[in-house]
Amino acid sequence: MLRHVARRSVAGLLVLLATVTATFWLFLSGPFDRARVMCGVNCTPLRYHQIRASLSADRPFLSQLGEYLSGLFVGRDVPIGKISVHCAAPCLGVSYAQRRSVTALILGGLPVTASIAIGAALLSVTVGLWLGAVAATHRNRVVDRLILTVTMGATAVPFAVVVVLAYLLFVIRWNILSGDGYHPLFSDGSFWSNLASWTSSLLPAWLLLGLFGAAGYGRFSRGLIVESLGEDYVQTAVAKGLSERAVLRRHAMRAAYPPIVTIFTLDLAGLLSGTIFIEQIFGLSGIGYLAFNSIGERDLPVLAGTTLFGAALVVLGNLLADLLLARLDPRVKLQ
Amino acid sequence: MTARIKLTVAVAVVGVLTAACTASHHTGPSVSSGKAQVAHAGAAGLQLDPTARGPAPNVPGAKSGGTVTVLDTASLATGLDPANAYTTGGDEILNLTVRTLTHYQRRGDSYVLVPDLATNLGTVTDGGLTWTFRLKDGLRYEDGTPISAADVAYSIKRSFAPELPGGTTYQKEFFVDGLKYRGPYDDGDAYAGVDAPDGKTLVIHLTKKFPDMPYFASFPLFSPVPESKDNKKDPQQYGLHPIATGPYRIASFKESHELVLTRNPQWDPGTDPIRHQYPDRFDFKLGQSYLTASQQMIEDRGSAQTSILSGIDAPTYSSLMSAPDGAQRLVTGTEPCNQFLYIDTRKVPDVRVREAIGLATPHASVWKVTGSVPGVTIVPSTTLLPPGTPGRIDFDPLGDGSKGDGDPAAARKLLVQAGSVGFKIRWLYASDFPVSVNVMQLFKKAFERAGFTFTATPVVAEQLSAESNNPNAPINLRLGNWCSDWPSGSSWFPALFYGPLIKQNPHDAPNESFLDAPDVDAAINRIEATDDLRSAAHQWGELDKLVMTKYYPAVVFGSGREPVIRGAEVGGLHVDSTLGEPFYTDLYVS
Amino acid sequence: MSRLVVDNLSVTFRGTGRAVHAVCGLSYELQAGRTLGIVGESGCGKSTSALAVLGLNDRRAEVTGSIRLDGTEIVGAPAAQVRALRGSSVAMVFQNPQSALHPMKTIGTQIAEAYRVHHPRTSRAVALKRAAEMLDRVGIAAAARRVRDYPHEFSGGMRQRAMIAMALINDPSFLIADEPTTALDVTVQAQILDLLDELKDERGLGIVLITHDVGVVSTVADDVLVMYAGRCVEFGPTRDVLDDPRMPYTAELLASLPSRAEPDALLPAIPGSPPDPSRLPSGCAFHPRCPHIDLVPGGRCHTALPELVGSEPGRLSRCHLRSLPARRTSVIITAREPRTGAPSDEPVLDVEHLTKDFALRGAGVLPGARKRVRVVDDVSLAVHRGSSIGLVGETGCGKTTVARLIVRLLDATSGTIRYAGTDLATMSQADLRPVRKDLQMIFQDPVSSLNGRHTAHTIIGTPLRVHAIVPGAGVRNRVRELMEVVGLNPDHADRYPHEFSSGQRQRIGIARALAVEPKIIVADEPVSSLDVSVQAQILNLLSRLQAEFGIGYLFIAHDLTVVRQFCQDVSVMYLGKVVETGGRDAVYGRPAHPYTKALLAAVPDVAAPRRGERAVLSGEPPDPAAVPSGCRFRARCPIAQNVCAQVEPPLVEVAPGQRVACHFPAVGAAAR
Amino acid sequence: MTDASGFGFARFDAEADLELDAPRQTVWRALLGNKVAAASGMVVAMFVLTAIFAPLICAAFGVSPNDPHTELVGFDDQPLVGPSLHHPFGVAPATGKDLFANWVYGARYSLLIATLAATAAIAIGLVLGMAAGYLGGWVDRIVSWLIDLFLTMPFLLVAAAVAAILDATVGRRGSGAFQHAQFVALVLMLAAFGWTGMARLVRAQVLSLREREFVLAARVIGCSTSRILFRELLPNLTVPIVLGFSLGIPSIVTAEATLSLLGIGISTLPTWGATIRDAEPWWRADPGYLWQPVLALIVLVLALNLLGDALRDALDPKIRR
Repeated sequence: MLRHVARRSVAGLLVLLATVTATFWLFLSGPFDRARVMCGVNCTPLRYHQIRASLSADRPFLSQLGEYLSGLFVGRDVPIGKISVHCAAPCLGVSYAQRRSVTALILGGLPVTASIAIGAALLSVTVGLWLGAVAATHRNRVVDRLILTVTMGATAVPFAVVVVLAYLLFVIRWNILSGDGYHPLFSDGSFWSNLASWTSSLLPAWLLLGLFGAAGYGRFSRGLIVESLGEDYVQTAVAKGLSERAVLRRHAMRAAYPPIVTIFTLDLAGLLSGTIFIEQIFGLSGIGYLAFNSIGERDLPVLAGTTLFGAALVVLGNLLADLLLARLDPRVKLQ
Repeated sequence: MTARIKLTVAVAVVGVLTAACTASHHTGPSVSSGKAQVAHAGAAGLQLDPTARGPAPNVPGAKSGGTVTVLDTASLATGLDPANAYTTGGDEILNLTVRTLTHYQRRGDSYVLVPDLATNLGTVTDGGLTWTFRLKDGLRYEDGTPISAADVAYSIKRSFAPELPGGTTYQKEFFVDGLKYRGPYDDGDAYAGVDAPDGKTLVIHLTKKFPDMPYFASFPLFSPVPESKDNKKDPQQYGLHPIATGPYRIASFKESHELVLTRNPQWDPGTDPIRHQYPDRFDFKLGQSYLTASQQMIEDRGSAQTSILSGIDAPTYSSLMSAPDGAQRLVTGTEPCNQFLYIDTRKVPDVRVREAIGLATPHASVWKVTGSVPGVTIVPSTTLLPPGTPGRIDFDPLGDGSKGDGDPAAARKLLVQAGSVGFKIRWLYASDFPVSVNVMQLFKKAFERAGFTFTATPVVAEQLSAESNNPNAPINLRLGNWCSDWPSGSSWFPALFYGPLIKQNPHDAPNESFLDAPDVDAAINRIEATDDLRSAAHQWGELDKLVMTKYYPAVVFGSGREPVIRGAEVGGLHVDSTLGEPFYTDLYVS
Repeated sequence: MSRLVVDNLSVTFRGTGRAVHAVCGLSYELQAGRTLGIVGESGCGKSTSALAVLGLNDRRAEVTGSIRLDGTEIVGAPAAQVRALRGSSVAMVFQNPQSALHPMKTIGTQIAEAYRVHHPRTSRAVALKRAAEMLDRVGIAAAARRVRDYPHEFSGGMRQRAMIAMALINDPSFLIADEPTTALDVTVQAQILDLLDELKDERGLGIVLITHDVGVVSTVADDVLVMYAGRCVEFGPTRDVLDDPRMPYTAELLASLPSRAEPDALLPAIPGSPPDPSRLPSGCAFHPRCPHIDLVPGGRCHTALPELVGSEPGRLSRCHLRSLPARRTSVIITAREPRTGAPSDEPVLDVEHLTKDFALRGAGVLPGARKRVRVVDDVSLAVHRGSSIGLVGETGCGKTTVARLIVRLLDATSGTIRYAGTDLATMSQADLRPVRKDLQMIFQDPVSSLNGRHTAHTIIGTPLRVHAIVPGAGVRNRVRELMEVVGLNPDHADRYPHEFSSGQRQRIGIARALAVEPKIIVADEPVSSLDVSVQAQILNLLSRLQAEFGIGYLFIAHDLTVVRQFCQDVSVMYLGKVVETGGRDAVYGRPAHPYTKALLAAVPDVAAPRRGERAVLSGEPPDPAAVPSGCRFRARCPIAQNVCAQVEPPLVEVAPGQRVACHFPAVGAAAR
Repeated sequence: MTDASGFGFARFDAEADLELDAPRQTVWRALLGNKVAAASGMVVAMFVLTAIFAPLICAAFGVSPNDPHTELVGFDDQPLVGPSLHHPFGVAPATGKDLFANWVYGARYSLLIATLAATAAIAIGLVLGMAAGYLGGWVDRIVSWLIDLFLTMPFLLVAAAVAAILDATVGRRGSGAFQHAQFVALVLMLAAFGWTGMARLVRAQVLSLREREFVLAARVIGCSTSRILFRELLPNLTVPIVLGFSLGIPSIVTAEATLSLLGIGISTLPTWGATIRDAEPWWRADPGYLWQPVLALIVLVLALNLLGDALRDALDPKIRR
């Protein structure tokens, strides 16, 4: 088991290293005028020259990459114009637009994004499994067809459009959901009132991201449950005298968990992308919000940092999923 | 010389207008729509009152308390450091928290420069090369410590530091050793340009005459910065929490996200002729999506009722006007900005051809495709100085008001007279930017109809501004926007139409018309040296008329207006015509 | 005394297509303490009828008739009532213990769950304790500990024991065992059958044993019910039915068993294949394959379904003929056609000291840390022209690996494969290509061995093209010829594999191997996935081809009776090693190795004695990754001594042509 | 799985167990027997025809997609004319461009980009998946590692970076090359993030096929590796390929729309995503402007998905049974 974890960790780190290199090359090095890119559309010569001065673009790629990598582990001083900003480990660079450590910016947004992502993921998986189970047990009947159509329809619209429309309709037109931005869970005031505000500030994100995710998981778990309902061990369970409910819950659905965990990790990157739109439109100042604004501001250090952070989360998620898989499916340990 | 950066809503317009020095914004021109309340331009007289004293006159109907929320599409990512400040949005916010030597007091629709921290607008000696300001008594920081003139001097010194690069450059041009001194972090405290002989007196030494000094003294860098609060290792830190001297102090500041201001108990209204302290709190929501913010404002529910939002686009305008009280909730005011279609006088030497270009320009169509709403975000204009500038003379050189889709027949007639039918107009546009493509198509149609030949060179949006700024670009028309730093012709002509600029900037085109007229240059030199600002204002007005009638170096596309949407419960909303931003200090919650 | 009465049971599937009558009017009665064997080939409805007893059929199945358990009607009873019976009064054991247990739950949990369903007030701990007791009863050592194991930690036989434990934990009156031993090795099968038999006696169980293997029925069933095309065609006491079948199908089926045939004789195969349940023949469903159809006047076999009638007490059969004629002369065993040439002494293919190691995957982070497993250890064998050598052994003994090493699908770790003066083992794949013509292979699975995207023509023609055996234009004709040779209609050349029956598919595979006119064919379990009646046809075809073309076969099988019938020489493998090799008569007649003896004893033969009268080998084949020291068979060996743990016995000749790897070979002893 | 992001390429993985031998006639019968599938097929066919004949259709109506008519809008930018025979969908606010022409060309670009990107993704996935599955060893390890790498990179942010880089590099060299570069980059980006699912699926299929006896038989016969890969294995991969297209195209259509919506696609083509972006502010003042492309997207993607689903059902023996 330990060896399994160790091997997967090593593999994850290798992927991450490649991601760092690719990201660094794509965002922070490469054959183009970075200062021009960072300067963006509203570039003024002054701004351009400041940025140019702050970049050490003339050095060889490997030495720049080495510096970036060492910054990740021990921190470094990042020159901005004449001064240099100290950026503590793990240093992901310094935002040009905000002149602050990208790590700090990301950590600042983490509570928001984590709240959104965890809530949405839980909602997706539970609602998805439930939908899948209902559809699978009513296969080819009206309920099943209805669930299939709705879930497919849900995935037919670009999520970015859905978020905007949801905001316009639910927040603006009908005033059902809150669009006032994130309310921290731990702040002044009573815990319960904070909890209520926190929940109501995140509810739109959870519902949108969660229910749209649930559509995918629903269709996926329907297939899995239909499949496992045809397995011999389900017949065994029925032959034991178990009720249909118990067979479904304890046997058929149980078998669907490992593939769902696998798909969940594959989908983690998608979930994080989804938060970008939600956070932007609903004014939730998480990492997605940071990333979105960095696109507009061409703040490449922040874009690179959020990319790496997302990649690290995906790798970490994969590792956790491996552990979870080993728990869920005892056969995994053997491999 | 540059002008203050004004960040705006209508992103679509970026890339259409190429501003040589400023990034600017709103577009679109004229013809009053009649639906919105269109405020009138401020009176064109000189607006200085050295004798004004606090407290500021009450805003009628104003109440105390509540929170005003400002939905802001900008992010304030560079912080609020007074030495760095050079954006209209940031400066207007700073006006709530920091006081400067001088500042503008609202009197109806006009804004009058009055002493703020100083007892007067400065006294000039030494043949115009020494300015002395005396601080009022009883001034305190938010923590109760008294304000000293040395702190103002320190603040000015900081503005020279390359570590804080965002701010103005006038101090470098006019102050003694301005080009040599590199700020207190590198060169220490010893700087000959400023002097604080005692706690109350600030002396500024110039290398050349600067009659506009009282205006300049309203910039944030003329606010006090206590040296003890400055982090010399990381000077940028100060911008996260500049110490308050105004009616509000920073309660929390998350760049790109939120800025919360609460009352500053140490602020003494008796010394302040400009500011009020009505709301308990200002909540600036930064980096907002314009779409969601504008929809909240249209709907006017919950916190939107106590919010304001600057800027308006055409769909928002339509929706707002169909809301029951929408028209009442839209306040517009003058912006110190003009949009120009600069004609390269080197390549279009015949003034009749230039005038034909003016006559053929399809103003109205371009306003439409760029999403401007005439009368709300732009007003037709025919002068180089925008409405509200002291000394401005309203005249119309071509007699068409610059508001329709041009007069192809009249233009053709002029071309025929000049013997230049088929004159080739060369234009630059961003082929990857739909609005720019649309504008190009409209221009092509309009100019060809008037008898011109029209060729357009595509570039990518990313390159448009740099290409257009290249003096040797193969084009003869450039679209641009200019906003003044203070309401005076000195913020316009020396920066835009001064002949020597061409030689000084071989790689840059600050004088985008490349107007090199000795009589204009002489007039600029003469007026800049005029100590009497009242007389100078008058002369700038005359110069405007001369340049436009004699040289016609630019088509005036329109003057900017700043529309602000307010929630139903927000009162006291006016647009600060010196910055084109909402004048926050008069706001209250009703 | 409990009774299970099935009366006129029919199960029909109505989907979008035509209705499928899987079971028609099946009736039987079973008393506790007796075993009823239900025998039939694939698609005959035997499993469907078993599922119906517990109401386990698919939702689309329409069940009519009556199933009464001690007078309680099950068909049409409320779901809750049926559920209460499941597992408590009637329990079930399924065919594949691999898939019938939930892979992610411990054995104990699954058994305990079965108990708690019917004893809801029992605590988990108590139920687990009971599960352990039950596991202990079915012969799982250290049961208390092993309840915490997952199914994948159990061997196949142990899993089936666990399934039996689960079935019996509520002490049911009846047990329905649906092919309980089909997925198991022959030695383990014998153990499980014995266990079932024991439990029946001990608990007074009534067992319905469903199987396709007549041998299995013969060893444990008191009565036997033969099904064909959804109906009972014959019923009676086991011995009587097997010795004196009354229905032609039963008779032909028994006759086609290799165990009853003389070695080297052609088998009296039943023509055709079992009918597709969705398109059953009219009249008697067996009539298209029946040899006696001419004896019934008026073509009644085509039109009228015969009644199931009793010819004597306790015997029922379904045939228009009152009695069967004596076996036709044509089916009487005939000697194989004379060989074109006698097996020469010089082998065509001589394999010596073949050894193969596999690296265990993922054993360590570093490649060097991989553990290696020797799956084939020093195997030598020879294939002679026109002769067959059989390679037998239990699952995982390495016989398939040997086959793949010889045709170079795998590369040997060491050893030689001498063919036509060269060593194939060390030849490069490029050099090997021309040699491949002479060395072909036939595979086990008629579905997977043909590419479903190619027509029969393409499949058979590919080797012709690859080796440019006939000019491009001639391929079509040659394929037609080959199809005729293997008994396929050449007009079907443009059909896709799924349009053929499994027997026909296997013929396509044979034609493909034949296309290059090979000298040697390696046949890896070529008949083990076929129905008994079809199996005989394929074996006959292989014999005929051998006689006609003088091909030498390496014939790999787990079924010892097939090997005896088909091969002149036999090698028995155990855990990668050959433990006994020799002529058929020697190995079958005088097995010298205790393992060979045990294997032979374990074969459930129609003629074999019943339980208790034969020695059953204990234990299961050990893991190749953990080979015991000394003699690798010693752990299961009934005659093992100390020396066996220390010294590995070499393969030595104990009789002319018979070589054995045992310290104590039973020289000269007769079988059984 | 969530198409929340619009980039649900992972969906392939769910379908690893497909019947490779599904006879074509059976598939067709199952498809034609399915009314939903037949209707979706017709809808898709209509969009495809629209896409192919966009110039003809526009010419027939006398409209063109990129032609501003400011005289058709008022000073508040609202269109002065509604839908009419001359402008079937009306005109856009602000520019007065014909919306029908925009819509028709939107279909053209959406389908063109999606088809190209899906083809590229499937080609890459097929080659790498086959190589990984059949050759195994280090090839397999490298491909699996590449897949992991692409799964960790957030598509949206990488797309944004690529767009910025294109602006700053190709953009400097002139706009003609730039537009081509944008197009190629978009297709490649979509393909680069779309191939992983295909590769995983193909790899899994080839891994199981490799052990199938017919492949062993081909080796025993002496077929060369390339013959085995292309003659034996490839015909058995038609199911994943067909599914790759039927599931890949809709997700790419969605992804492309999302990118245009964010302004990081092809900047000047009138794609649906770009129209949605332009129309969002007008959702209240001129709702038709927004709903035309949104509905088109929903209908097209839904029809493609339903068709793909029906196809999978037809190919999946477990469901067909």
